[in-house]
Amino acid sequence: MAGFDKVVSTYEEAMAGLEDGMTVISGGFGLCGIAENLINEIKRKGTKELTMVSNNCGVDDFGLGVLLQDRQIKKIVASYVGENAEFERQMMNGELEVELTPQGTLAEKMRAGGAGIPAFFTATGYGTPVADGKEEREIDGRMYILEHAIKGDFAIIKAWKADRYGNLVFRKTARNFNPMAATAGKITVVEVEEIVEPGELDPDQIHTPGIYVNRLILGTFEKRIEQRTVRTAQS
Amino acid sequence: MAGFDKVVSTYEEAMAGLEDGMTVISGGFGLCGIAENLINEIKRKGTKELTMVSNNCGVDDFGLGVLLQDRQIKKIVASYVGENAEFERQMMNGELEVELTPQGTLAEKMRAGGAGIPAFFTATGYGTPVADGKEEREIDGRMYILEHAIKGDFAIIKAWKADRYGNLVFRKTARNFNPMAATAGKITVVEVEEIVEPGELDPDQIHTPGIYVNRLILGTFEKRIEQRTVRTAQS
Amino acid sequence: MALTREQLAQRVAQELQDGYYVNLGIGIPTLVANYIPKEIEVMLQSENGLLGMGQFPTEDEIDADLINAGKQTVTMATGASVFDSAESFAMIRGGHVDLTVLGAFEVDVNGNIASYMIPGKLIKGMGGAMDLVAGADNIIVTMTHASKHGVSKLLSNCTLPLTGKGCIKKVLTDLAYIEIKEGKFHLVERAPGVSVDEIIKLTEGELVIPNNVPEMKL
Amino acid sequence: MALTREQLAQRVAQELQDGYYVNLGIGIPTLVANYIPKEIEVMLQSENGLLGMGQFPTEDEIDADLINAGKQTVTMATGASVFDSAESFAMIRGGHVDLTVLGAFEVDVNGNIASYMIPGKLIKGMGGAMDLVAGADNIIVTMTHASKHGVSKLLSNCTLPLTGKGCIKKVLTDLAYIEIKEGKFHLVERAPGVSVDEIIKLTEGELVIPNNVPEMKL
Repeated sequence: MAGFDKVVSTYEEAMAGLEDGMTVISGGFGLCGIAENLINEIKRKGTKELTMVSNNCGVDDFGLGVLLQDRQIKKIVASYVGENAEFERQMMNGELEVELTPQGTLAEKMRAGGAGIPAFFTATGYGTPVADGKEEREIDGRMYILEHAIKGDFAIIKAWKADRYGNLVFRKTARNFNPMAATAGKITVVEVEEIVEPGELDPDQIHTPGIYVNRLILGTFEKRIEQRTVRTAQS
Repeated sequence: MAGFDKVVSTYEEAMAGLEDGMTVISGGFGLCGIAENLINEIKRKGTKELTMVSNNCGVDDFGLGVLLQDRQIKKIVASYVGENAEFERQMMNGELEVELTPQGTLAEKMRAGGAGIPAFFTATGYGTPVADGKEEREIDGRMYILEHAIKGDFAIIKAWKADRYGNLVFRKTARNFNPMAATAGKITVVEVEEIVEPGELDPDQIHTPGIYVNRLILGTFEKRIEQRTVRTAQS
Repeated sequence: MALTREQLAQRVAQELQDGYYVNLGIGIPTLVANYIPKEIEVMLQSENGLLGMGQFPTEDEIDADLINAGKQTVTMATGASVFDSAESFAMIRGGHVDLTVLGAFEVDVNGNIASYMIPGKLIKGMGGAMDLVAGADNIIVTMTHASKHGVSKLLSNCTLPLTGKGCIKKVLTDLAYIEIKEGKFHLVERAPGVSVDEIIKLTEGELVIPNNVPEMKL
Repeated sequence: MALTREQLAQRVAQELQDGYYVNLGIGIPTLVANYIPKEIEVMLQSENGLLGMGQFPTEDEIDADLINAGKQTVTMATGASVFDSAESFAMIRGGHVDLTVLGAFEVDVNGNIASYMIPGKLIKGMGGAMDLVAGADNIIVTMTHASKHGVSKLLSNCTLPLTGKGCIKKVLTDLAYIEIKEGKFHLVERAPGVSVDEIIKLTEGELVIPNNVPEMKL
């Protein structure tokens, strides 16, 4: 791997260095835009005591949910944990620590972590359980709470296309948390559907510059759909 | 103007409602990516006592510099004021109030203004004159200062292409401060080189969604170059 | 008669204005999209990163990479844009969305809302709801007026953990359209065939009744 | 002999490593781009929103929409990306840039740097310099060791308004390569033909001299 070529060829290489007790930030919203195979590699490795930061925790048998089966997750920071029975069970039993975080605050905490902003004020969560133990402050007549940045030892990202330098392009709403998560990992690992040569992506149209990306791997994806809603063609 | 059509046909309409004493946030870096004709319209209107928020203040006879000639600017929030003799003269004489703001902090203040983040901590400027009068705080062993968001009564933006709904695409480094500035104006006015119909821009490739844009006008631009640096073809 | 879910959606749709950017929560709010008046245009924001949400896809159009905040497959409307979650909530938190419609378990006279958690029973998480109520100036809460057992959901004080404090001004229930100001509920409209007395009986928080309480037009 | 501007750039270029993302300030730092060793690749970040800055354009290539932070017309290197100023400084402030090279008026033994303002005389503004020194772990300051009048710029305490506090660890002057640690300057290398005594004479802040002070190799 010379210069800016970020491509690795095995999932083992992609997740090398992940250790028990680390914090992993994951892109994705529900099952959309998740790094399916990187998650499976974490399952295969059997790394334990992980803190996962992700908007959701997948479903029982897909996405981050598979890491719950073997109790690999100690704590999860998420905004929404519905649609996952094992998750709810472990949480209710106190086997899993959960830090419920409003979705926008979670996105902003990841962005802040990547952007060297250690903390910011937001009105979101003021006067709610989310504000417990947090600093409150009135600014221009409105009440806000102080939220801190999140950084991860690893970030696991799913993009659509990338060039070898790690410049990323996302597709439709599979973008979601991925760009912020990509900035907030000490080691950011990305899996993509297509890898092209540097220069093939329009510089104006790159969503995530390669500077945030450490490792890049070509994957194939199941892309399971959580809520298959359709209309009939004539309606 | 029905639905989401943001297009106006005259510069008078584009800047209607601008009043003495208002705050105007301007995109652009030096003379690159500035809303040339919106600036000229402010000059024509003769609006006074303006607070301008912009990374630079143009040059003496182009860009925001033209607003200095008639003393339309009371205060400027900027990171760099070099290359503008009249600016320096007015500042040294105390005719112009200047709030020097680090470039990254300025960009983040605009973004925060648009994003409902009233204040954030940054290490930038700690221990310097920029920190004067600002709250300081140690977070995880490092010192930071608290910076507040900026909002404008108007934001004046230069984009490359737009659709009628105000979805914007920028070109090369003419992007710079424009996307953040666009989010931080109560009334955001954009001038562009080309207006297309909704649906013609790829939804994945829109830099600024139309929700931030109030008025859109088709302009022609001089695009003056500040430092024309060239190499000979063979080198 | 209490409003049906469809009628609730219909009544909310009357609050839409031409050129509105609107975020519709999961459940009844989602149905509002079916009643957008023909003569106006609105654009739907989905907080997972889509402005200009279209209708559900046909079988042929289904795309796993294109879902809404309820994780349903959707399409894009003409002029749509896609962005990341930080940008999406910048829009929401920054007050750029014109109208937000969402459900709730409880609302109280001080504009507090509880909608995300029933301790020990239902813990799904707040998703984007806390950001939505904190960011929007213009929010309509849609909910049933009372539980099946007749327990009011319009209270003096919310009993469940709050989603937001002092942020709700308009509530549409299956029985009434109510505004919240100065620490009181104000009855504005009643559902067709529902009496003011019924509404009073099922409203625990202080309710101001004007002389004339018109029936909703649907 | 004191190093020329070109030699300063050459010496800085030796600090580059394969795969480095580098921000080069205006002036001498810009010249570093001319001395990137052939066998390595580096990518230049320009804080106005470009990663992968190329060489100056030919007459035919000039594009008013493509400039660097010094407002010079430039080109893009293969694999470049363009972004807005908030993203650019997220990169810088967030510590993603591997090496930052910038000029200064003064540096002191505590790693303070003054580079943007001479009160009453030169007030151009800090531009991105304060963010750059706050965000980078790895900074090289390039400057002349002393003024034309022999006044040292390597001080016990900076006299001018600071650009950053306690953030500078490496200084390359026309006379010496110096590291800053534990409140002292440490002489690491001297310019070819420059004696340690000359350096001592022109260094006002406390300077630690090791037994052996090699000459720079250029």
